[in-house]
Amino acid sequence: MSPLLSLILIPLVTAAFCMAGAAPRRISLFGAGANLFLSLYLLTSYNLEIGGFQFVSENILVPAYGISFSLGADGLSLVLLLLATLVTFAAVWVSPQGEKFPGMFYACLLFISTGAIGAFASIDLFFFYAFHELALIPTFLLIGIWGSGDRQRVAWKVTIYLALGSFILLLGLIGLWLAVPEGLRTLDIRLLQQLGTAGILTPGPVVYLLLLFGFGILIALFPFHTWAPEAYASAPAPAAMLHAGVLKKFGLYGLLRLVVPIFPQEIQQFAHLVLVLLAGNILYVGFVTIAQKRLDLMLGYSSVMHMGYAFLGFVALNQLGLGGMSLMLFAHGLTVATLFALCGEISRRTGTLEFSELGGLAGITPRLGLLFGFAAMASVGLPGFATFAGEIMIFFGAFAHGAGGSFNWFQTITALSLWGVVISAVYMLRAYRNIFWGARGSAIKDETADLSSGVRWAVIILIAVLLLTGFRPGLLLDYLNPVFAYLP
Amino acid sequence: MDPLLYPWIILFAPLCAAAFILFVLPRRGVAAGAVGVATAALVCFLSWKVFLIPGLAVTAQISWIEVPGVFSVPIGIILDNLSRVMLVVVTTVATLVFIYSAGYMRGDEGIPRYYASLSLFLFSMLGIVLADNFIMMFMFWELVGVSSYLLIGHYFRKDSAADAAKQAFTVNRVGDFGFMIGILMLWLATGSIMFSGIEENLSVLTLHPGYFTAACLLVFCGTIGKSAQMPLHVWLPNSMEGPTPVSALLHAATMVAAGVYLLARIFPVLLAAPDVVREVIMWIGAITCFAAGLMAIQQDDIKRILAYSTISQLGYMVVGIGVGATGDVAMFHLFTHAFFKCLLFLCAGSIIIALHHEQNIWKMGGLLTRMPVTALCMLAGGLALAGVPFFSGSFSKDNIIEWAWLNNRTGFWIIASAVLLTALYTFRLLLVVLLGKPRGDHAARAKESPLVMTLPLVILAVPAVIAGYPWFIGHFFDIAYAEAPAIAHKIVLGFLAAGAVLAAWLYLRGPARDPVRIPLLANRLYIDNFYNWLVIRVQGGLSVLGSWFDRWIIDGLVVTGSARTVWGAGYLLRLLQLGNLQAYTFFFGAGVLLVLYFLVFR
Amino acid sequence: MLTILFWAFSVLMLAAAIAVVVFRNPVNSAMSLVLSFLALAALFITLDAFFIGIIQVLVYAGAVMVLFLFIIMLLDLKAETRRRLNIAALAGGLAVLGGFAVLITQIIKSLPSSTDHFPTLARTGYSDGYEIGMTLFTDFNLPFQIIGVLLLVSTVGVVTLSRRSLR
Amino acid sequence: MNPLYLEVSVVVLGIILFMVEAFSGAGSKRSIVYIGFIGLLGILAATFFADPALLDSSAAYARFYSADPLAIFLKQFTLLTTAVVLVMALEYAPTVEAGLPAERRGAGLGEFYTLPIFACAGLMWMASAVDFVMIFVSLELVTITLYILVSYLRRNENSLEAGTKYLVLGALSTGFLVYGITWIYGVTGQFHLATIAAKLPALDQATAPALLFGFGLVLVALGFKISAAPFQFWVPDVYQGAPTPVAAFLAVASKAAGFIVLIRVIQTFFVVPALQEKILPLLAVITGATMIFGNLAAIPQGNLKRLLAYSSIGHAGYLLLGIVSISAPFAGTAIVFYLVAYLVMTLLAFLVTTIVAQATGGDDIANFNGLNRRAPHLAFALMLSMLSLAGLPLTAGFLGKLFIFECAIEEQHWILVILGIITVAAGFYYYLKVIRAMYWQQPTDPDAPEIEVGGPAKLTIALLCALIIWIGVYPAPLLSLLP
Amino acid sequence: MPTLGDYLLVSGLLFSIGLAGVLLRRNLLIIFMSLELMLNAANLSLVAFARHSVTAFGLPDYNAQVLVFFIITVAAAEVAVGLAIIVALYRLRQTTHVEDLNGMKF
Repeated sequence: MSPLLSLILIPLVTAAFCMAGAAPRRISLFGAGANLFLSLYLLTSYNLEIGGFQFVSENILVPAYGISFSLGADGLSLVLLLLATLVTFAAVWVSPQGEKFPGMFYACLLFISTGAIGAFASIDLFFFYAFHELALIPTFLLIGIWGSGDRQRVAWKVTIYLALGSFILLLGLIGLWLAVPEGLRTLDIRLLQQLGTAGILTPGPVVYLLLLFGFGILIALFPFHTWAPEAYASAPAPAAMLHAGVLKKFGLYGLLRLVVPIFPQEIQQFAHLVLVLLAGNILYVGFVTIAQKRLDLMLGYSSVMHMGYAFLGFVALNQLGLGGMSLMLFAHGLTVATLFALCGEISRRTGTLEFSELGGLAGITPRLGLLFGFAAMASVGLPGFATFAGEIMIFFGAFAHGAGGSFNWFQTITALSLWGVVISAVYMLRAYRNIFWGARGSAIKDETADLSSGVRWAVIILIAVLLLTGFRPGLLLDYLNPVFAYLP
Repeated sequence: MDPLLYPWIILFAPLCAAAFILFVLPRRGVAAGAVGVATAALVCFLSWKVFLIPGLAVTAQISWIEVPGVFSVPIGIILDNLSRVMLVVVTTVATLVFIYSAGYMRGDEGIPRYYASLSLFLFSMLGIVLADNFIMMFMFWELVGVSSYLLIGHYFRKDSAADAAKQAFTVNRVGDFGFMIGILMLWLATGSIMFSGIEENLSVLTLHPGYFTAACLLVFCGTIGKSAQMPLHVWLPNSMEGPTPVSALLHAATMVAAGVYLLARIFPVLLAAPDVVREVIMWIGAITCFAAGLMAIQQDDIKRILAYSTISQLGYMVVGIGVGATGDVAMFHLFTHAFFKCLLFLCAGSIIIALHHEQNIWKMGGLLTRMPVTALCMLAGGLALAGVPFFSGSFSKDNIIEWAWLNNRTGFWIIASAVLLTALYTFRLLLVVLLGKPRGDHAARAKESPLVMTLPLVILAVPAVIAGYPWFIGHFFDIAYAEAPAIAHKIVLGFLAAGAVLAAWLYLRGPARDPVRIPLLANRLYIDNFYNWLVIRVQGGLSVLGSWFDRWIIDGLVVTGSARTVWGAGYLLRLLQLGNLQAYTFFFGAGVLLVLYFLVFR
Repeated sequence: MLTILFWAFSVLMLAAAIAVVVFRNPVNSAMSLVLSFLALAALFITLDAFFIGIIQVLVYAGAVMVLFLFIIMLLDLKAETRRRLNIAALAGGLAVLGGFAVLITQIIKSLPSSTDHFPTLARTGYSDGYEIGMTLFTDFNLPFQIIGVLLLVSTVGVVTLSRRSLR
Repeated sequence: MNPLYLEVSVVVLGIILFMVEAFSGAGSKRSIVYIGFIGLLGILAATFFADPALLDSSAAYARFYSADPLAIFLKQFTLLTTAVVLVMALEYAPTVEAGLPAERRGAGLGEFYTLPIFACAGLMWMASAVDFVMIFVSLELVTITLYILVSYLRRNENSLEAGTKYLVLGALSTGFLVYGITWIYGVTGQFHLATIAAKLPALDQATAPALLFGFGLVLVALGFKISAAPFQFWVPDVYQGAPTPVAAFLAVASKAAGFIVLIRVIQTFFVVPALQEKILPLLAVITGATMIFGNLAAIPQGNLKRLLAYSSIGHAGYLLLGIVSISAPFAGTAIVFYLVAYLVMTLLAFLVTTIVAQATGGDDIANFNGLNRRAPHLAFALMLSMLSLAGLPLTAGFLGKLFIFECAIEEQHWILVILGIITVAAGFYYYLKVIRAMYWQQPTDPDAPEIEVGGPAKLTIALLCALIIWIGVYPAPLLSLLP
Repeated sequence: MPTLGDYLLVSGLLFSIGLAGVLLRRNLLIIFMSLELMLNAANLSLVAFARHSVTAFGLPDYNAQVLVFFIITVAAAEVAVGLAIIVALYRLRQTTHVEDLNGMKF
């Protein structure tokens, strides 16, 4: 059995066991751990010298359409697979014990994971899309059954919104497929990429816009972002970790995988549009983030805001920007996962996430405070964390557009985006100060417990990976750079 | 050991110490202190060795970000005179402060955290000093900001400390915002992020002067933020919420000087840039220098007085960049200032500890007799600060002022008159704190601090006095002395004397409270209030507005609205389903009619 | 002669049909329906469709109408009491109706062959029933079988639907 | 084997069952279902050996009857549906018994089990009908059987009301059908579709209005069968009121046959480009209206059967989208594939609904609250069918929609595609409503016992679930079976 | 001599009258009678068309007449079933009026 197939099947089978009701937490922890090791093994056994897609397996299912269950991974997918398995593992680990219907809870988590892993490992357009959609329903159930706040309304909204986005995306994908000259028709992403870079496949602006907005909705591109903060605020922490940390990356991955190789002209043609929208993500959503009075909402908005940087790398359309974008994908995934995990812990301990009721928590739960501090710093893009490396590459990549000596759109927006760095410091530090520092808040009790060792280690692993890749981005860039080597 | 490794050890040892303390000794105060001090001492020792090995140049680089053929960011080490001197200054002062902290922080529950942050700071500062390219410098620049944030927020339970830390970080980020854009612009223009590469390429490139000016000034924004120049100076006085050794090390001697160091590092670039760049730098420095001096004379908190004096002195240094012939002019003042200002802060810390955390100078007095060592050291530092002849400060400061005479006469008058202000607040401080009768119980019962604290004072007092003499400084810098006419020097002396006399007239009698009341200055020219207004009203207002828009217009009107529209359409459509057979037949008939009309007659 | 017959029966048929729709008492309607069917049978005969005409009389006027009357009697339906007229429904119905009538006349006008007179038949003295029988039992055998199944099903259905419970 | 025997076997099976019903004791009603079920499956197996070459092209029946792959496919489709409907009917038996005034226990059940088999025969003939006479006759066989079945529960007001509505509107549409056939005959002088198609290009231009008039009327009648807007008004009321197995039969088999006939008729007329130009826009409008009405009006529904009725209108819209794009090379397969997917998921939904409604005493969505707790397997099955109906990938429904949309995009029907997307998203809303009820909501009666499911039903549910995923993931075998 | 058009017109009018009955009357029985009128209108057209298109033997097209025969048969069956349903309805509800049938709507 091909290793990538096992990567998909392990969580699926584990989920089935969970549904059957056999010690779900232990089993899913085991499954997620095994998957993590498997993805690490894949990463190490990937041959960097040869590059390209490896571990390829193909099973043709529908010859008429060329639908085939094909798996394969290049550097980019491997990095994302690592992200997916890592966050899944952490999410399962931090899942609170004693949830209602534990079997289904863990099964849903693992289903989301399966969806993400499948999407990242597929080199067939159909399964690439299908796997992602698969994760929609577990999200719906997780928010609806185990969520907090206005969970029902939010679950509806998110699901419908994302479904709409997926369908727009689907239209774009169909358009893409139809644009392939007759006789070359294929759903193989590798071939599509080749056709795209060779200039044979030029689907035109309509398809580009469909894909852009389809993926854009999934990524929460301004102004299609309003589903995200609420969803993450209402979802139980592990679900938010998986969705914000992994599943949302599907959209970005799609942009990198499909749109970049096939639509270089269109990206340039519509660069101004995307630049304006991403400025909306960074500046407008940034300001909105500042106004939030609850940690979960604030984190949700901040995660939306950071997507603006990813889009900046995307429109830059050069090795540097796209490399930065993919690095940021990874880093942002880990960061938000960490933040949401800790956010869940805070809410479970104090029963509230309102800034006005919190304060001085670091004095009582120093470990929580320390780890949250690390995560917050990673989120504001502090050097030493992989987020910083990604952002730097994105900024340089985007700024490199146009001749030196004059300011153009790219450079203006890059400069404005840099202001986002200030904004993120403003809200993140305010949150940290309001929750962990200052006078004791009304919701804080003396007996409020610090992190249990389980959660602590899960979070420490995430932060350690962030630091490791931040100090040594080359670890990932070795995998990522060749993917975009055909670009300037 | 291979001397080529020394710089790497210097750079990374503090980081290792920080990590070690954080993860291994999170509960052991004494051990943490010992590790911290030992590391600092090691680093200091190695720094001196590096300083003393002439011609040691490290060529090895660690590749950090590498996109083959497109972009690469190395972690590399630059070892020129500038960085060697800076290395020595930083590590020496730091070691003394590390030792001093062991005494100052005794009994604090957060000692491991303190030493970890302090070590982290040392790591970051050394990174700035050793950086051979802009991005590496920027990284450590940010890290310095973080460690400063952690240290200011050491007493995090205090709301004021928490707010101050947040403010310091945020304001620094504002500066970094410009800094980064400047880096990007210089990179785009020259194709390099290495200091050496930029300088080389500048000679062959012809840049649009406006672009070049903008780039340099944006880089200077970094200095404005880090070195607390107007208008981003507000964080520095507030940062006094941190422990006093922190103020001494970060907010007087080293970190805030990083901005000046940056300017000195890119001095060749500034020279190549249009003149307006250095003019602007000069003006910012001069205004900061004068305004901070004004604010300092009406402060009551001992550390705040020193903080404003720091801003003022940094202003001198920035002016030095603006008018000096070489970067060393400013670095000279940085060098002397590092010692005397650190000394002053440590003395203040000693007093504060002795007075049980009393910081108001109007609760002090008569400490000369009660804490003689501290007081004498403070006197030495104060005289150096005021620029009294034969003390280190006078040499470096006079040089800057004389360069200003040569290059910009208006600037000269501003910073020369700032000498008056310096003298005034320095002597005010010394007179009120050291002389007269104790104004409070704590002051009356104050005792000298322990050796672990006084020893660094004494050690620092020596360079505070002698660091300015050419026979001393000659070992460090080859300073370009200004060839200004003697009149300039006399004017400065005149201002100094005037300031001293004014201070003596006002404060020698030992008044119980400040005889001068200037609310405008006491309230720091209302700049803080302006920023408060900006943050709360403008930023807060905008963000609330944005949030409202997001919630009700984008989400409410557009998203939910369209969902509601669909729902409503469904609701209305289902109303067609009247349940009445006759209605159905009618609809059926109408449908037939429509279909036929459509088919046949259209 | 044929023309007169045609118009006479046509008018009779249409009048009776209108009566079906207009009468409020179902019995009256049913009787008018019989009349209308008989007139229609006559029209069939004017078209040389003797067999169909006879079937029309036998099946419709005979069997179906008896069924109708039987049911009306069984249910003991009274004349429709004059209910409040639903103006909207009436107007809508009439509008649809008018539209449909106009449509049909337009279509008939547009049909080129509508002005044609019927061609004279080549033979006389042929047997209408024979021809239909042959067609039915040879060419149309399959549909005819299906009709048989249909009748079986409807028989069973009617029995099932109107079976009474024995309590 | 001669395909003609297929229908004959079904009719014979029906008659045998009548005999069994009439001459066996009261307790053996279940055996009718078993015999019927096995018989249908046997005939289903026989369809795979049906050889169209054995048809005598010179025989009289040849002008009515075609056994092309499409016809064979629909026969299989119908047989399968009927078999599942029989299983459903078995589960539904208690409701039927309660709804009938019976002289003894189980009276009337036998007919309830047997009549669908005759409808099945009618549908199979319809599948092969290539002549308007044949279309009319077989369609009427189906319709009349369904009149009886819909109003079968004579003690149930809803059933009778549904029967009456279906009766009147059905008869009305029959009227239009006949009149339409008349006009087509009037212009062409033919009933046979292929002959008409051959004659059409040579016809006088002036006859076009009359021809279109006739076609329009036929279209109306078929639109009624497939529940296309604006002829869909009967659907919600009838589905809701009819016995659930009958509703399923209506939704699946009768609609599919309508589509096949529609395809045949349309293909006949599309021979002439001028006619095609006239007809296509109309079809597009109908398609859009159907998709919108079905999906949007379903949103506020609270009754599951009614919701499924609206959803079936919506699905008719997507099928029509395929018909509008019929010129795309793959459109035929796409439609047929969609029909299969639709069969599987709709039957599953109705089957589970039948069982649960029996146990909870109603088919409102509220009756499904907390089903996950009472019967997790049923809840899962219903969820699966809802997701497939909604069009989630890796289920059969998704591929169906994908193929259809692909054809529509290829034919550049952008407005319809956009409408389709909006309605599919709206569809998510109401399908998820059912899932929410089952998984989020508290059961009304927390102590209610586990729901019991009969053996055949259990087997069928499992089979349908497996089919949904199987078709969704690996459709190649099915696609190779399709015409 | 009456033309084909005359017959068609009469048949069209009959169809319209039938449709009017369906649309306007509330009594199920009369609606049903009107439906029969519509079917008969179709029959009339069909026979007229059949008479118009004589076959090669010079006889009316008996195919169409057979269809008429079928229509009559089907109509009879339909009436039987329909009346059975109406009877059942009347037994349960004591009404044959369509307005009373509104248990299910929206």
